[in-house]
Amino acid sequence: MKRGSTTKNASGSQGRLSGNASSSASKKIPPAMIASGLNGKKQGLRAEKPSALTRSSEVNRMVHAPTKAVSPLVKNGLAKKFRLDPELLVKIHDHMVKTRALEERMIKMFKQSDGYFWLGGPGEEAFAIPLGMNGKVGQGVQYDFWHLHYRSSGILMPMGLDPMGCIRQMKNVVADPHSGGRNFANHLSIREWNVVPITSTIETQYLTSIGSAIAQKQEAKDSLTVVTGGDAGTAEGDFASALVWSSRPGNELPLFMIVTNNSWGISTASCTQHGDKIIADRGKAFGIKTRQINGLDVEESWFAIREAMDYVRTERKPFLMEATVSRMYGHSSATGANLVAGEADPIATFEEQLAAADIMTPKEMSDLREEYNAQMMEMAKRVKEEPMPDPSTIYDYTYYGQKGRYW
Amino acid sequence: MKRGSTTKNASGSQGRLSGNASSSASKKIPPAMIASGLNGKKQGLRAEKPSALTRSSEVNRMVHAPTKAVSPLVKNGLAKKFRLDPELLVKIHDHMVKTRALEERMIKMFKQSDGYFWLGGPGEEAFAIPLGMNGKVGQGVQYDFWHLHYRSSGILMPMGLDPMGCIRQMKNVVADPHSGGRNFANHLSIREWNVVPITSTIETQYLTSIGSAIAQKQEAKDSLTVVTGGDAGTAEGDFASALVWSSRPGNELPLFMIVTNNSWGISTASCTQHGDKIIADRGKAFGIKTRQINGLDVEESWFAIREAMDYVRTERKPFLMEATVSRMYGHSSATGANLVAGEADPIATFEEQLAAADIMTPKEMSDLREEYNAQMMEMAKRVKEEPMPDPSTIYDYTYYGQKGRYW
Amino acid sequence: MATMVQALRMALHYGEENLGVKNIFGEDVGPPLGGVFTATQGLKTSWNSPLDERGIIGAAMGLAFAGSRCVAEIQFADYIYNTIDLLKLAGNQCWASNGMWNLPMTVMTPVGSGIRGSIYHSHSFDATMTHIPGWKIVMPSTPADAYGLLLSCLRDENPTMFLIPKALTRVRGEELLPGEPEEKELKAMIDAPLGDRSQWKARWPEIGDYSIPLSQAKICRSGNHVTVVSYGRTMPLCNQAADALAQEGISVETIDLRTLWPYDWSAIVSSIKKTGRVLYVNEDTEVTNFGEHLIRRTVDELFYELEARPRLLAGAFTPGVGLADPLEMASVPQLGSITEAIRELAHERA
Amino acid sequence: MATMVQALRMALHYGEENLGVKNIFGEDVGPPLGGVFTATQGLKTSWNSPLDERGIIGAAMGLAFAGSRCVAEIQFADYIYNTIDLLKLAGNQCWASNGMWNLPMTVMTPVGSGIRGSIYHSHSFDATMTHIPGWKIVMPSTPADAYGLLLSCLRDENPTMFLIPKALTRVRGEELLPGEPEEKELKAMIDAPLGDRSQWKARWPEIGDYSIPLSQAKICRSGNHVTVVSYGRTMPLCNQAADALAQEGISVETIDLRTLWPYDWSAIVSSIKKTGRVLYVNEDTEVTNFGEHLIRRTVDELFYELEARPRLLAGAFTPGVGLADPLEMASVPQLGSITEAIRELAHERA
Ligand SMILES: Cc1ncc(C[n+]2csc(CCOP(=O)(O)OP(=O)(O)O)c2C)c(N)n1
Ligand SMILES: Cc1ncc(C[n+]2csc(CCOP(=O)(O)OP(=O)(O)O)c2C)c(N)n1
Ligand SMILES: [Mg+2]
Ligand SMILES: [Mg+2]
Repeated sequence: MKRGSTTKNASGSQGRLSGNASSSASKKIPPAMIASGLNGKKQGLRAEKPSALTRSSEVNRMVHAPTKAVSPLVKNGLAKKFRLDPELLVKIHDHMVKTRALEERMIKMFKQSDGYFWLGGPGEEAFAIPLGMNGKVGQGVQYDFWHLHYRSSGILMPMGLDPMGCIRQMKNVVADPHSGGRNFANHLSIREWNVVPITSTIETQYLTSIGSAIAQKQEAKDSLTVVTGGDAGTAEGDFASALVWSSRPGNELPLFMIVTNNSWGISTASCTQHGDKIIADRGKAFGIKTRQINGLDVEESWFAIREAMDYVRTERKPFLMEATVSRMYGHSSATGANLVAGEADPIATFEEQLAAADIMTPKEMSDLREEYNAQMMEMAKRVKEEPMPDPSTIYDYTYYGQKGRYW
Repeated sequence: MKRGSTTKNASGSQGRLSGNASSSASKKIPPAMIASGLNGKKQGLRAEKPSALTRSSEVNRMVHAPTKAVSPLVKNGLAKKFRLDPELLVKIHDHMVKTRALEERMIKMFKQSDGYFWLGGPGEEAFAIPLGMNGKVGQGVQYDFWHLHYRSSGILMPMGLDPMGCIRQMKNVVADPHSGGRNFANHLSIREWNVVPITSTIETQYLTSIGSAIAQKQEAKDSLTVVTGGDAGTAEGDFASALVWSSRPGNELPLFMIVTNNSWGISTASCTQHGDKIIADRGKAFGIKTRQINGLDVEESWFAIREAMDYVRTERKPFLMEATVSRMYGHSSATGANLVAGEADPIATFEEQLAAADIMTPKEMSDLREEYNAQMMEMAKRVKEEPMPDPSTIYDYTYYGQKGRYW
Repeated sequence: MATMVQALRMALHYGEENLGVKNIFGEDVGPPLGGVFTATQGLKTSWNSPLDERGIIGAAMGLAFAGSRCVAEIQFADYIYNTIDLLKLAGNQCWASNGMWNLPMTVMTPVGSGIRGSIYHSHSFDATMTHIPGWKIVMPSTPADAYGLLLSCLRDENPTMFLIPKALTRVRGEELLPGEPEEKELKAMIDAPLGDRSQWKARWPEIGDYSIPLSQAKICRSGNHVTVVSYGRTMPLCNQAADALAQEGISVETIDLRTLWPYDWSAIVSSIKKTGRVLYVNEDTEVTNFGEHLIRRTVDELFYELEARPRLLAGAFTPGVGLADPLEMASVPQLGSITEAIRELAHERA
Repeated sequence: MATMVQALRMALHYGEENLGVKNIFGEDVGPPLGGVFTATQGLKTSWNSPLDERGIIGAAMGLAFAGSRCVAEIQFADYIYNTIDLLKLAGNQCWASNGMWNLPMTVMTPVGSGIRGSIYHSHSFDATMTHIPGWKIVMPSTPADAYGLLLSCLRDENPTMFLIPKALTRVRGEELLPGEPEEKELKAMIDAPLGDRSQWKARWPEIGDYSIPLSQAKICRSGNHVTVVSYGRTMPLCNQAADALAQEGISVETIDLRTLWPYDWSAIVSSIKKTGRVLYVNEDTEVTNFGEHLIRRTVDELFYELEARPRLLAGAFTPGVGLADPLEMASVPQLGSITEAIRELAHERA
């Protein structure tokens, strides 16, 4: 990879970010903290847990670095003119590839009968990774809370998600750190980072997100609550509840509501069910700031997310964002989990751009992919030897700290 | 009362009605049918059941009559220039007064311990009566369906609601035609007119309304479903569900959604809970036609309702209307059921206008009021002698047609 | 021999053609998928709804109010729990209007374990549902019963809840329905092809009006020593257990309740009067469980005829069924635990 | 002697001051009304929520996730039935995360008949709730118990469901709470005045940390012939019946379960071992009723110690409680029917 050899343009139509960021700085609100390290080293099998309080200045430096001269290597004006620092782009790419490698390994595991069910987020990486990287990560009300959809491995990857933990959940072994072999793949739960248990029940997370946002409104200065869900799910009344509760006059909540729109709910096309052609518009009647973005584009996502998060952090008011994403392997293993023709691949697009901008070479990128694929395969192999949960444990943790049958 | 002595102005800013109506006529869709007779006679104790298929031409004649010269009796320009025919205005007034007399009698019954609980619609008459008068009343999918809020006696009065039935329900006697003494006052149910049982469960009517509108979309040319509810209730997700389901692309429903906004949910002021300052705006993201009106004004209500209903009947698409109303006796008997200072009285306003326009004299109006009051008192007296339901009947009608204990 | 989903499909088709069914809807119920268990493939009135269970039940009620008979599906019973208030309303509208209204509507939803569905795709619904008055509730354990019971639901004037034991959806029946073509032929006629289905149309065999009255249990195995009452997924297991125990000289009478409410009490009474011993088996969690109602009634009416205490074998009272195989096995009744429970009951001294 | 709502108010105040309660919310819970039963008048952290029960329960869960202890009220239990999925989630989050998360939150809601609430203000919730794992469920029958149990709920690390028997909200207790001022004084201190309340502030008496451990039943009357187990509205009726029957020479032991889940089984066992006869009384509808669970367990563990069949007296299985007096009286247990049931049980030949 070639560092520092690319272009940077902070003055485009999306240039509101720096304005917002500096205004937030002037209000002495700490900027969003980056969730993952940036040292560019390939991470080992065991992801390090990042410290929530580090690296914010590092990110700021990269995002707000003075504009550099356009690289001579950008070809024919066709190549994207990146605004983000190459180092950051490379890091984002790294997380994207790692996330994809994890998901594709889990799909393979399903096909090899090492797990009963898969669903996840391939096609959402260009949006998910920037989202996760801009989180304020830690435990308790001073940090961001995450009420997430079941396609969110990409959001947590930059925070330091351990792929082995996901693979353990996929294989429902006892060492699964998210549910002890009780729950489906990608039903993640990480209390240290305020990631509340992901449930299958569509849209209920929009309800629970209200509560952590209330606590943050009352007790924290700059943490926020993120809630994500799919497009079809917005038909549930629970989505409307989040709009109502987050916009109560005088009691607006620091709630960042996100809809990842992949145009489908299982087999049902959105356009057959949704008169709300722009889902984000539903926030308008409530005076909620809204925006629809292309979540398949890394930089558009990055800047939109930064801007929205800055707004929510500083204004303590809600924001509703709709991001177009794709569903590359269809809904889940229940519908085959095969690559779906016509679904956009945000990593492929990003890699073309990175190559065209001479930030990474195709070879570097394929090496990286292969390395992650190998790591994931290795993990999947290891997990086969791990024990299942013991039947005697079925009652454990019905209550906090309780073990064994209690009645 | 003086007939024909008033003004009529069909060319004001709300003059879209005649355009719409004639366009509907040109599409050979029968116009809305009026629900109640217009012969101007005081009705006896037992309201006549009107025929659903009569009088439409009569109404049309009155509404679309050519503009007359302004009456010299209209004072100082302060008086309202009515656009509706005096005969119709008198009829509306009659229903309003009768409805009010019924509700006030039921309040008195509560205070005299002739009934455990009261809630109802004083303050909504200027909107409710025009709504009921424009219904297409009858049984089955070719007629309008009514999924109503618990303040709806005024909507049903022009259809021929029997006040004695309401008073019986208030006293929970066995002859209560709506629930056999099982349900609260104003929890009306009239299958002959497609009035589905009114339930206390806030907002669930917005869900059930979806179904009858689907049936009408599939099987009827010009009938529609009316659903009404309060402002606070729109915070329930069920309200959003009606928006979603009624606007499915290609499957839009003939659903007339109404929110009667009295600014309160029991003790809670709307402005403290609702970021959606105009509730009707919530329809916009769905491409639903919306309108906010002053439901305290008879003519504004009349024309807005006609226009909306014509649209729904002919276009077979939804309409969302928000009508400002008042809550003259507070929420219910649970909060005292006393006249609340500052709550607008739409009948008082209307009567001032009618007097100013020389359509009725104050004496005529107070005579009418007294006559209805006397009728209602007489009914309340009669009902005291009526028997309560028998305890042996508690299982009856758990299933259709079933009587007695069945298991 | 049709599978249960095939039988359901044929019954729904019969309903469309003969019983006035005008709408069959729910999440992914219409083309192209025809239901996540394929129960609604190829039907002419099936359509996809918004992802909104409350809307689905509400719409069904509204259709029923309008006299338009419908079948609404909730994709998994796990997702019906946000509609309990509506189910209570659907069950009370006739009563609340003192007999004025009736709601002819059918809700169907897959229930229970058996597909490694883990926490959110394994819930039972019989306990919660039997506590809601005003419905008729059925749960078949064979394709033929599924067909016949569904027809009766589609004829009923009241709301009917059709619980589909998801573990049995692909199990073939032993009985042929009248007019049912052989397996391959049936598949070719009514199973949607893989791949592009846009041109596909089902060809429906002529299955007659084979209906099974509601509130009629079925004796699956006759016996004298022990009565076992079950329904749904655990029913075939009870039958297998009975067959195995016959080898040990234990004569087990198994009863498929089929209609959970109002249920066939007289069938249970006759059997218990004969055996003096009864085991109720279901897989819902065991606290405030419908089997406990049946035990209570048994105690109420047959206490002095019992030779041993009446028993319940049901799901463990845990917040869910865990995904890992050992967890699911330990959480809900299996062949082993059923056999053991019957054996123990048979051997208990009177 | 405080009424139950006054006791609740004082317990909530204690919770705000000493147990970290930061939000008490629900429909009409904040000023000016302070709850439709006035249970939340004058509290410093109480506020009015949107009219949205799903939002209320969701918000409570989110607050609990954030470690912020709260009390959420559902105005009537009749309106909690659109949140059952959420209650199931609240009850499973610790288990689903294999012990990682806990949700310290309390939901309170008035239940049952007794105020002529008719179809939509008379529902019980104990049957449905006891079928949901992961919660602790309480239901007091006296002001002092209400105070003490609520404190324990507010200390618990798990979701707790506090059922308020609405018929008893204005009934005065027989015991004084430690530090409780006399009736008039208390009223002047903590009951909001009629009319304008905008300037009013409660003055709180110093009630101590009088808490009642969860899962501990209370023997209300000691006796040898019959055990009666109840809770909530029917509990005082059972005690009255016991007192009346004492005149007839029938010695009744009455047990107030107080915590419905996990309940005090050993208290029940000891009593039944003494009496050999038990009647369970509650007012929820009788099919798939929590009392049927208690009967099942009684049969499971004490079958051979029973001298008569164990009984349940519960609400009639109707879709609602009718408004008219004769209907309500016939639908749920009353003093007469309770007395009769105990008498019959006492007289049944062993
Ligand atoms: C409450 C609920 N209803 C139904 C389902 C079954 N279900 C699982 S995923 C899904 C579609 C979700 O579509 P969308 O919200 O667009 O999210 P996506 O899967 O496309 O990311 C459905 C219907 C569920 N899990 N929860
Ligand atoms: C689902 C539900 N929740 C709560 C209640 C209790 N309740 C009855 S009326 C009411 C306020 C309704 O306010 P609004 O919708 O504005 O109607 P209004 O009474 O003002 O006409 C409440 C909270 C209820 N009946 N149903
Ligand atoms: Mg989607
Ligand atoms: Mg209101």
